[in-house]
Amino acid sequence: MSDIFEIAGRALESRLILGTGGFRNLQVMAAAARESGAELATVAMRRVDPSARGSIVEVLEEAGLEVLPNTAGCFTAREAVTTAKLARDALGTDWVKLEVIGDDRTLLPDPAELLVAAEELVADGFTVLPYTSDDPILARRLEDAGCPAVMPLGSPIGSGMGINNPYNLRLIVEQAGVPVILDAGVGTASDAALAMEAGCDAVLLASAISRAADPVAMARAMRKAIEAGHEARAAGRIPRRLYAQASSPEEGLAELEGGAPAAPERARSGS
Amino acid sequence: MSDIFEIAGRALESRLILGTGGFRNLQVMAAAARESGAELATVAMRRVDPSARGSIVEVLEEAGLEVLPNTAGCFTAREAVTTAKLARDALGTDWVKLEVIGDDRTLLPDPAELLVAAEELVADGFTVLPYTSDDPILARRLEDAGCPAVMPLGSPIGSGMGINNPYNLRLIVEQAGVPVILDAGVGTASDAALAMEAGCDAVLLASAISRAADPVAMARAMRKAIEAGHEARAAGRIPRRLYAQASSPEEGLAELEGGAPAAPERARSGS
Amino acid sequence: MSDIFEIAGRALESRLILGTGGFRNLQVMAAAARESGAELATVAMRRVDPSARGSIVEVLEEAGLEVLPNTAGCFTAREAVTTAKLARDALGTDWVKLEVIGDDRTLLPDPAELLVAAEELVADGFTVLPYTSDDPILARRLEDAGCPAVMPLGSPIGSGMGINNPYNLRLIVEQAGVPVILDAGVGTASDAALAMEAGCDAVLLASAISRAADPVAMARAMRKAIEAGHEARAAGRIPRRLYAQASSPEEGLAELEGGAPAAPERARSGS
Amino acid sequence: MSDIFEIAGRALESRLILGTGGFRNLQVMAAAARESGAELATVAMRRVDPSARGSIVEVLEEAGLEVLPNTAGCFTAREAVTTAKLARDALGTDWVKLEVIGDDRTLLPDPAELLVAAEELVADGFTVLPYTSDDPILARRLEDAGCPAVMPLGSPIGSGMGINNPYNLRLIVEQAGVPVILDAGVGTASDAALAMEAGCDAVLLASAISRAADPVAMARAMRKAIEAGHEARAAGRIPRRLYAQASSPEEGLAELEGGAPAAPERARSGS
Amino acid sequence: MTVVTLNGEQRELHEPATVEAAVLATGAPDGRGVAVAVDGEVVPRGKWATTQVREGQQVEVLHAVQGGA
Amino acid sequence: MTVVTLNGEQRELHEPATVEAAVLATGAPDGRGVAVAVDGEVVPRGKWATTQVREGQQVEVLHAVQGGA
Amino acid sequence: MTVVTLNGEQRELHEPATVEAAVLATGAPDGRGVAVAVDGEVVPRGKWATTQVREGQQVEVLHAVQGGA
Amino acid sequence: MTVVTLNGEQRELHEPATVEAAVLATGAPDGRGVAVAVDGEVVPRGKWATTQVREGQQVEVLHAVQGGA
Repeated sequence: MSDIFEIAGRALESRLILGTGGFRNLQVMAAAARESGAELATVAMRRVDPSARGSIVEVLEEAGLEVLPNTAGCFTAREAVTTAKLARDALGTDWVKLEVIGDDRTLLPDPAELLVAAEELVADGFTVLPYTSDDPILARRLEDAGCPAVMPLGSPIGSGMGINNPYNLRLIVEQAGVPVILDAGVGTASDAALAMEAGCDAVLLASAISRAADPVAMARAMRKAIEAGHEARAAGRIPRRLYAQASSPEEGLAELEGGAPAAPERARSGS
Repeated sequence: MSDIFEIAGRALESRLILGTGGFRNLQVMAAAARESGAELATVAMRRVDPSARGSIVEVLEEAGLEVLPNTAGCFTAREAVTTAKLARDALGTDWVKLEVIGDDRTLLPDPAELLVAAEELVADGFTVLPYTSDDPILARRLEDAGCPAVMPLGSPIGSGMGINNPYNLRLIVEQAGVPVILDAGVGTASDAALAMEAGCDAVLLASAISRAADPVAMARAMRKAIEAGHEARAAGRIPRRLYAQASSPEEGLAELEGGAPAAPERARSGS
Repeated sequence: MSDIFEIAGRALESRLILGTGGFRNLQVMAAAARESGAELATVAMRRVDPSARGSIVEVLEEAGLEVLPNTAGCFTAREAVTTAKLARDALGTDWVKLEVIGDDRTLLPDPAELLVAAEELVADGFTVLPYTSDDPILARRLEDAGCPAVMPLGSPIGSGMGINNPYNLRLIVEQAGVPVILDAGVGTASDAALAMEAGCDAVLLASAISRAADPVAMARAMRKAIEAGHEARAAGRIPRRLYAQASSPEEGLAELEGGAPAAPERARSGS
Repeated sequence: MSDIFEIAGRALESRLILGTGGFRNLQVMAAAARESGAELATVAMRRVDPSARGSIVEVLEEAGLEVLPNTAGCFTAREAVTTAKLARDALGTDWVKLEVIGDDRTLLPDPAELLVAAEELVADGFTVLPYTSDDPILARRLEDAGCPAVMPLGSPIGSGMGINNPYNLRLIVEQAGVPVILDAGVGTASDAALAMEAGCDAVLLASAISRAADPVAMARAMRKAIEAGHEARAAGRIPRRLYAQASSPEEGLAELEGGAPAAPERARSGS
Repeated sequence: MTVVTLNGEQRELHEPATVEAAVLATGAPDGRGVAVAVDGEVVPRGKWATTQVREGQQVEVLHAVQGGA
Repeated sequence: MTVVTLNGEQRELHEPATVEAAVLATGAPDGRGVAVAVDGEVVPRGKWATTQVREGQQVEVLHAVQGGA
Repeated sequence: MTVVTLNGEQRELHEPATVEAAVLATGAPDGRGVAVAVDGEVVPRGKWATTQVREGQQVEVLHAVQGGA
Repeated sequence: MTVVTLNGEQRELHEPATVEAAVLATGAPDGRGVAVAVDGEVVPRGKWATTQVREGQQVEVLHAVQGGA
């Protein structure tokens, strides 16, 4: 966890990346985006719908965010690769958040298809940010394949369960030579703080903000939580200890019993 | 959890209360106190030491904090009651953070002695803020005894284990008619956020800040974490769901296989 | 955790104590009691109901269990003390499982009333087995008061949440000079095994067996789980380690690549 | 979880599979094997060592266990496939416990290499039991590839951390059309019970038994724990409920206060 | 006639209104496994026959039932 | 006339049936922010005007929308 | 001379041995922020000058310090 | 003489340098429970006697041992 957060040589001020799924409308999305302080927001590629009002790209750019296309909805390497190329052509960016889903109930990534897609896209010059499971080996294989960051999940997309396996996340952070961005599963502020304390470089948030009762207020809370977790890790937390550590001086204690009864002696004798 | 935080009719801006134990010196304490935004700081009563340099009361007042005496180090109701009276005479306040410790290894409170001391002090006109276990029944008895707030522990003082029994904390918050202030056990930012998300009105922090590698940075992180947790609760978090909820539209998905192979069908079929 | 399990000088073979609440009828209770291997079963004291068929005392004795009266339903020390005396007169035993409840929604014990009742009953010659919270200080006070065993809860009666605060249970076991019997909260077999691994001397089970879909089968499962947990503690479990420990010999590994590709080297290099 | 446990049409009485790594010697291994009730024991393939005394195959067969070769120590699909073929030639069995390790510090499986090896070996007529991560998608791909069982880990081999991600294990069990065998990570009896309660069909145990202070006693404890967890699941555990459920009758409560004081009323009023 | 509250209900006891009479009035087959409290005080089995219950007293006659953890 | 599957629907395109014509047929105001795949292969913007679509081909015209984590 | 236990140490106080004298003896610059207990009973600031301490009494002079949660 | 790498060590095999000779050279009492790979390819038991090993080949002779989960 360094204090400059860079992906593929590009420095980012904010450690919160916004997913745009789930917002009631573009206005709420824009307000939450501003409050969150995010600089990047993911978008999906779908069929042109003439009836749709407003361009998400313009709305995000007005709010000062850059667009990061994803391959949400793809179930094979082939679909994902084609979607990434379409996004590049449509949006003029070779960055892509790569998703290759293995199951439509859990939306968990398909490890083998994901790795194939990552290799193909890297070879084609893309900057590939893969949405991956919390498997430390898969994360390393993706880094080996040339991904400039890895995006392990905490728990399934939209589940709000938080980080189901902090141990795996810790292993990924320990071994990673590239930024680790927690993606999916965050439910509330403490989950985001926890991810940063575990050493993640950033957190991607969609449903946790967009589906909150008050998305704008939650965006602000998440921004603070991510800063808090990041700063707390840097500040050096106290160790966990099995027993208490008095935070009051033992010396200078007054004798106020006027003849100490058995009780306090027994108490002090401890176990 | 209301958005005005009042104890005994006194409104407080900050939901962080600072414990002063464990700071290297008064200068670091003052700097952390300012960064934390706290308005109240606890102090202990000890024998006068002529060699001691600087008055903690003056230093805290310069930093804009008010002093809240505690009864740290007391093992019986009698010791605690006398200490509270001495603090009132020395500091001119009838507020007291009541601690009656039952064991010097865990520094856990003694439930029976605590209740006796609280009743005596309330009868004597004190504003009693009791440091209590996470036992919901004891918390209610203390409220019944006239305490204008209850201060349950997350885990032993200085242990940094966080909140060992979130269920009990939840019961205390549900039933309490007075503010609930998490006291003791917090190790890092996410613990503080979690306490606020659980519905606590405030968090008291001593070792987590004072013994951090960088107390001033940790004070800032904790301030943000407490705000984040409080705002996240108010913002209405998403529910925990067992399975994923797609945050991308299912409609408008392109057909990009050019003849779908078995793989995606199998995948989509789910389990 | 010694291998002889004695309460007040009385040796017990079985480390499972049966609570009789919640069984559909006395026949199911008797069958489950036999399967559980329990030697003691708790009973409650209630108003004589002429319409009631069968005597629980006779049924339990036929099944080879001895009756242990409890004070379930008592909310004050006075009620509990009187109930204990009535049980002694009715059943001819001075053993009592002491319950003094503080709240009818959680059925959590009232610490102060419990301590008062325990002291009174011990003074009156009772063998008092107190149902207590998981507060280590209260557990010690009860031992100090002369209770020959303490019965901390894992979680509220009938909640099936298991052990909410393993840390407190561990403290209680470490410090206790008398047997520790986990009481309340167990939901399934692993909870009971966990309690024994934590060093409890026995487990009291009521709802977990009586309200299971198949109480007799659950009784058998619980019996095995308690033995398993107790034996596992005695057998000396392996330590938790952060990384893997190969259980296969590193020497004698064959070279089967016939020219090792990059992959395994990379893999072996670890992180 | 059916009550007949079959792998590839072969019925097994015992739901405990023994790993042979880590035993002090073959005698201890044989004694623990007998006590465990296991019918299958895994063995590794290593270079012939003339100095070695005793044949593990004969010792296991005398103890009534059948040998299941594994590919422990293999880091690539190629190594694993060759090792499986050597085992078939040496031991005359086409069953293999497939391990393809991705990292020598965590010994976690390599998802892509594992899948490739499984497909090759299935095509070659092997009965492939793959040691896999707790990734539900990978588990399904292995089943789709023709594996007659899947063996997800609880946590790294020999770590004794238990089941790090019960949620993933649950997903695997829900979706699996083949037996699920928990492999690796178990530390003590309750971990094994938990795995069975989660719906696993069996548990493979090596270090948890072989490296325990008393392997034979631990083997017995594990046998009971696995039966307990399996029977508890079948018996239908009580649901987890947020509040207590009285297990004593509310009717027939005596009035013993002789004039009820405030206390019990307050208590009964609940929160 | 003495009117008492017997296990929560108003009941008339014929003279002599002893605890023993009260126990029988509850329909308890015999006294085995039963205990009695009058106004919250236990009356030991040995004193049932000789202890009078007075008008308006609260008599509780209890026995063991399934219940409790 | 060339009949193609345009964004999942049967559509007739007048000659010359170019990708450009297909894009216009979707009602996309102009081509900005839009990309096209024919039978799963991307047709870069620069080739829209000169690329013919043949009878029965599958034409997908996509743009960015809210979605995904 | 009166010998008392002042903050845990044997100390001689010159007559008149008042609480005020004891406070000064501790070296507390002035009385601000200080409180006193004699044999476990608080002696309010207002009574320091007029309260005598007797031979062998336990005098505690306290002030606020860093400490406690 | 044929020099091979037998279970990781340089070894000279007398002619005829068969797999069978290599197995014996490892000191495996008899072939039971043993399998052989030459340059990463399995040589089935049935072909040991008739399969020559060539200069510099890598011969692995394995058997089952305690190990693995």
